[in-house]
Amino acid sequence: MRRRAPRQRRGGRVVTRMNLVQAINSGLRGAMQQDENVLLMGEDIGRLGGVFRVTQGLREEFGEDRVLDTPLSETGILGTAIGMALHGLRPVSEIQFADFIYPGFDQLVNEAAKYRYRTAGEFHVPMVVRTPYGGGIRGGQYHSQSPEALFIHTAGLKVVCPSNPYDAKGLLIEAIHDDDPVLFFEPKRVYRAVKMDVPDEAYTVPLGEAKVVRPGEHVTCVAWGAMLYEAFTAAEEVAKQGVDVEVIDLRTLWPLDVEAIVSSVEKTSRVVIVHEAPRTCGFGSELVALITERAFLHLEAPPVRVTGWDTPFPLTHEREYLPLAHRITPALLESARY
Amino acid sequence: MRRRAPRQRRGGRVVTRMNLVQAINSGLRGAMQQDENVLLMGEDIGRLGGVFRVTQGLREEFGEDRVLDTPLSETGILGTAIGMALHGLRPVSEIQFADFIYPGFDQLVNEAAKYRYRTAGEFHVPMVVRTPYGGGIRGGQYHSQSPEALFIHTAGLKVVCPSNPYDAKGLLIEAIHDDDPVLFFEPKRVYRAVKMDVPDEAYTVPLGEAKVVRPGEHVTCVAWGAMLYEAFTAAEEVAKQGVDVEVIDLRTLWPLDVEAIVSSVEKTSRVVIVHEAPRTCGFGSELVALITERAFLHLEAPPVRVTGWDTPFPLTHEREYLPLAHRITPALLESARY
Amino acid sequence: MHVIREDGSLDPTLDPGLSIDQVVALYKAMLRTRIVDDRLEKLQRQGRIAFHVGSLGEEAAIIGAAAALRDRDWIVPCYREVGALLWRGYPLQRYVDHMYGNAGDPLRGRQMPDHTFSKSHRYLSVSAPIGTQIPHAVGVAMAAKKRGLDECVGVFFGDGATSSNDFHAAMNFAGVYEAPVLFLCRNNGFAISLRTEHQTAARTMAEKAAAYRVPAARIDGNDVLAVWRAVREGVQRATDGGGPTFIELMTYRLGGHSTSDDPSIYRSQSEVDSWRKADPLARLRKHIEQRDVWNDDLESDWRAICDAEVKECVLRAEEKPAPELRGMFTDVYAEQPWHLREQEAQCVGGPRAKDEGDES
Amino acid sequence: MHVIREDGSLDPTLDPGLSIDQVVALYKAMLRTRIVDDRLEKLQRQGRIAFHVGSLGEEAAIIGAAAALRDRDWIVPCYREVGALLWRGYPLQRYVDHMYGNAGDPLRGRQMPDHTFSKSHRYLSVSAPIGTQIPHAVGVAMAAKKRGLDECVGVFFGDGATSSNDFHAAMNFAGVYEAPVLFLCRNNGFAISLRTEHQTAARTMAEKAAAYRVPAARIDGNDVLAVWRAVREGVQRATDGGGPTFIELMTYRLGGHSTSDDPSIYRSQSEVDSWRKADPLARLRKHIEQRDVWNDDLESDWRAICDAEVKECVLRAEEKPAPELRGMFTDVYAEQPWHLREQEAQCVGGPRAKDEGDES
Ligand SMILES: Cc1ncc(C[n+]2csc(CCOP(=O)(O)OP(=O)(O)O)c2C)c(N)n1
Ligand SMILES: Cc1ncc(C[n+]2csc(CCOP(=O)(O)OP(=O)(O)O)c2C)c(N)n1
Ligand SMILES: [Mg+2]
Ligand SMILES: [Mg+2]
Repeated sequence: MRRRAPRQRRGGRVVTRMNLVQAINSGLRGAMQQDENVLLMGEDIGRLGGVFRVTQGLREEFGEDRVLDTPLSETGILGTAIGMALHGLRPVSEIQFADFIYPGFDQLVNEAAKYRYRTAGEFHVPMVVRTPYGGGIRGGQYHSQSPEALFIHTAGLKVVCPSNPYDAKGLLIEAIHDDDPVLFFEPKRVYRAVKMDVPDEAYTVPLGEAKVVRPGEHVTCVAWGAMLYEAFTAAEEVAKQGVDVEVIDLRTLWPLDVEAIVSSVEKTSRVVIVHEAPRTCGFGSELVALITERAFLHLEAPPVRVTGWDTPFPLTHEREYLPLAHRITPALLESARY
Repeated sequence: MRRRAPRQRRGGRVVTRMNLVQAINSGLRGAMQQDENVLLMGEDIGRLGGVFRVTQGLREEFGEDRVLDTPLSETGILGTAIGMALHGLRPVSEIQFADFIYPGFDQLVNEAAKYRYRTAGEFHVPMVVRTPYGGGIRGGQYHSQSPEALFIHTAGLKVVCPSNPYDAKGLLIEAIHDDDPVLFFEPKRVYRAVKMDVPDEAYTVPLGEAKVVRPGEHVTCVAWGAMLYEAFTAAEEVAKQGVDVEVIDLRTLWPLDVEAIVSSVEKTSRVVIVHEAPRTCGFGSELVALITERAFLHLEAPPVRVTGWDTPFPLTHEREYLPLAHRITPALLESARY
Repeated sequence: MHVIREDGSLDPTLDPGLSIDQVVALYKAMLRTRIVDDRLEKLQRQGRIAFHVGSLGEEAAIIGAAAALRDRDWIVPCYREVGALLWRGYPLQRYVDHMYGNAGDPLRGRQMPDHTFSKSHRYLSVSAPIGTQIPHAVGVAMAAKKRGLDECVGVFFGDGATSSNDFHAAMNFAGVYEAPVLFLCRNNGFAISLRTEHQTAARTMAEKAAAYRVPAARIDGNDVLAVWRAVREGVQRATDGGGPTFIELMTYRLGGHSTSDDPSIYRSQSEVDSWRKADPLARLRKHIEQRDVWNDDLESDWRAICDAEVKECVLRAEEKPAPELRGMFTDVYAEQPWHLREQEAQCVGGPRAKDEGDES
Repeated sequence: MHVIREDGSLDPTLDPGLSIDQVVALYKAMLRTRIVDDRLEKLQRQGRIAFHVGSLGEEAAIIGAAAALRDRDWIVPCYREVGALLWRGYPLQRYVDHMYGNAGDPLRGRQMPDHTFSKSHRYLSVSAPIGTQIPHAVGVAMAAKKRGLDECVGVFFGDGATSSNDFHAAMNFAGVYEAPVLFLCRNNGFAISLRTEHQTAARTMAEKAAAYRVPAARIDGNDVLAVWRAVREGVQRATDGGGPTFIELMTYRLGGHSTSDDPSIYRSQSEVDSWRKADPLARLRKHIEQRDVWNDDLESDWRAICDAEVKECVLRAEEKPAPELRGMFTDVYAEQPWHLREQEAQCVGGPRAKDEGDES
């Protein structure tokens, strides 16, 4: 961080106002200070500090043995990270954009995900894969994708997606402590858009716990990452028309906090799910299936998905591709009035 | 085929009794005879005729320029196939097991799927990727996977999965004629288990059309590939208890014949979906979501998924992993009695 | 291998024997590419376009190679070779429209700037994922060979791309199937911030070709005639049935990786300055001035022509509206399936974002 | 490089100087591996186990390399090196139980036969996808180096695996990070049906190492002492901070690719017969017989011991029940999440397949 951020004490903790990039940076620093086996690797993360500057300053602080500027190979980054994780390290790999994870996909789904199972727990792979995902920076087809569903479908992986700086830092440290491979999706649209007070010290936010960010009675709205803000905006919008929306931030996508969702839907009887990824076989379909299975008799309206369209991610019209508030609002109203 | 198969005339057509392997072989031969730009490539498909002998005899018949024994690289197989498809050929690649498709995943999801879109139709990629999928041959974690959902989630790909020799040949030839990239999943458990009369000549079965293989009034059961037979067996079983099940064979998974499913569910008000892949984010979740969205007011019971469990595919207990008839039967009964 | 010597003269033993008109045409194309690049970079800084990835310093490698390929040969680009497409006569207006993602964009606003293509110019589509085009090139070459066509393929990629899966697979397939393909590795010293010497322990990229028994050459990529000569030799080999060739084009990326980059973080100005002395344009200019076919007047005339042309294209591009919204839903498949028909209707008939197209 | 000469004597200039006990131990391990292989192949033919992938003809490459690694060094296997694991003292019973996927299987019946592992023997887990273990090995080596441990890593793979993405990435990372790793490429002539000469245009696999500036050697893989010597040199280099070594072990797969294969389709019996003459066991036996530490009696005693041992293990394995059904639901994560708890309950409490475990 070039400029010194405002810092203050809050209930005994020193907190600093940080954006998401700074909070993740602070989480990485904290985890690296706690445990010398934590090591970072990825393309351009060292000298450059990452194309989004998330790892800025860490190579200087921890040395080039702990912050590896790797060759341009996602297979190499993820494949060697697995080996490191098998031998006592806790590698945190950065994939520069989620769109570029596929060259290393095999190592994640066939190796990292299955290593514990196929050795009956004798070996395990405590690694974290950080990657910026989603639209909103005019990145077009290859700098905007949201491939979380592919990893949720893969047994053995955990999938996390924070929406704000506080959660991001705590979830990231928890993910690094976790003994299983964790995919950590960072909403790049939020990177510099949101600031919060974040404790300077290392802390954790547990995996697998969703958060009700806006309690409500009439419709449940489930979102995560960058779309959380859109859901929230839409909720505020429809509140003016008397529709009271409960907004849930999933935070961990898998294993899911199914209880939080089901109990909310049992209350509201209506649900709208929002995600950026294409609709078909997106995580929204799983949420609809789970809710329908578990709260069928409570449902007063069909669960609704407001999502990216089933096309590659476009450029010029990305604001019409993304499920922004203007598309969530009518969905909430329709659901409420069904 | 080593032994000559029984052959006869049927309504003007010469038909031969074939299993699935023979029917696919016949489909490849027919397409290659029709169009010299059709070319096969894959590991061990030439001299050996494929590890399942699906391509047996084709190298001898069409020469090594049209049946390529490739080096051991799915990236190479799929990446060069795209190039060939861009320049006038119609490559049909074999991936030896669906479990091994991931090293070439990037070429499929980032390249083949998006080439038409990102060139506004100026270029397109008419390629077929054949691959045996699913359990039932004691193949364990890496010779049993069913990754269809990953490709259904990817806009720009078509996904086909035949259940029987007749459809397989017709769908395969249609897929080869198709101007878009098609994933063609072959149920290896069915390869030699089912025989039917199959016309010797080339014919097509249209993509995107499901088939009602057993009409029924009480519950709709949707399946494809090897699980179709289990669904059918279960339907016959529950028929004894007075539950009349309509069994639908999807044949093409995407683009889906949504009409066929919705109109069946509008009639039965109940649906059970069967697939081998792990449940979470499997194609079943999309089907539940679509049905719930489109037939909500008709549903008398929550849609049910009978699927593989959310673990890697096991070995010893594969018959308890797979959603075989013994698991479908109670689901059908429960749905009917809900 | 130097064809154009320090003093501007040609090494007669290496001179590929281009006519003086051809040599001047190369220079003009290189200069035009640079002028276009400069202008686009400014437009990006002014916030008028979102992004640009340029070829400052690498023009000789790009234009020289493009010129040595024959019209019937295919070019399979990375993202930095729009100069090669312009060399083939692609309309500048179309390129600038694409940079704006407007209604004239042949990509219909579906991709980031600089992701061009043109079937009629035998120029495949730029993809952002590094390396993916390399096996495509081999496949095109294999198809040409199978179809008995007298064509070969030149595929561009960077030093960083040699680490990709696709490079490895493509080189291996090219070797095995003796595909008529030229691997044109622009070694510009960097993969974003990573120096080539950290990309691999190999001392040269050309060394890598031996792993696939692909003949290789390492060329001064700032010497346009050396590039031309090496690439034409590769074309000859390919069309003679001799299979693939790997050519390492040694150059230097004088600009940032893209307009999103800040190269000052990872390299010194003095390093850049020292490379400016090896500027491929200056080098070629010295030669043509020595041969009395170029001078300051011609230079400023040509600059003025190019400037005016770009300016005009920019003007027109800025007048054009955004591409049709419904264009977001076509070309996913040959025929639009039901679900995209539905989604198109929902989107086009639905509410609009407040500042659509104006995301920051 | 031949250490054991045609006539059974050692080339004194190359003899790595193993004690005669060590040499006999190598022979006994090689023979034991072959006896186990033979037996498993028969069991498969009788339908008592589902599958086996053996090492017939490749024992010297496998055991020689395993022996030259130190106990503290890691072995990262492909699927054909169970001999290396047995060499390290892995209990045969455990292996046979695994082959049966029974309740004694450390894998709990979750993988196909021959997918072994053992942390206490520093032997990573066999995976079926080709090549994936190679970057793991480099990662283990990088971790050992970072942690300052005096360890290196030997990773086995076949000629076919050199075409994989993972090979390329792993070699490149090893070169860049100077990882203490030995790439042990068993070139057995085939990737299932594909001959090595069609796998790549390169004439040798060792040539590929230069692309990553990794020192390479090409060794007669049927000469166990040559293998030992080359691998020990690699260990020395790795532990001296000299980084990786690539060793091509030239051998021949005398058996089928696996019990599912029918090699007669793609190769002649006469070819196999000619390679039988280069049998690594026969070669080593000639040497130890010459040195009077082995003879027909010792051979038949050792065979009898090994036979009895395998037989006993098979007997016990066949008595053991299937692994617990609920074991299907553990070890997906460190802690079982709610959805697997639910699914376990549904499965264990639900209806049973008619002939569970008996799928044909
Ligand atoms: C698979 C993949 N990983 C990462 C990136 C991000 N990225 C874009 S360009 C680039 C560097 C490319 O370097 P090089 O191949 O040398 O080409 P140059 O830009 O120098 O011309 C990287 C890492 C990407 N586009 N694709
Ligand atoms: C990624 C992947 N593709 C295909 C296969 C199928 N397959 C199994 S073994 C094999 C050949 C391997 O040859 P090689 O590496 O030489 O090892 P060898 O069996 O000869 O020891 C193939 C193609 C696989 N296991 N993984
Ligand atoms: Mg570069
Ligand atoms: Mg081999």
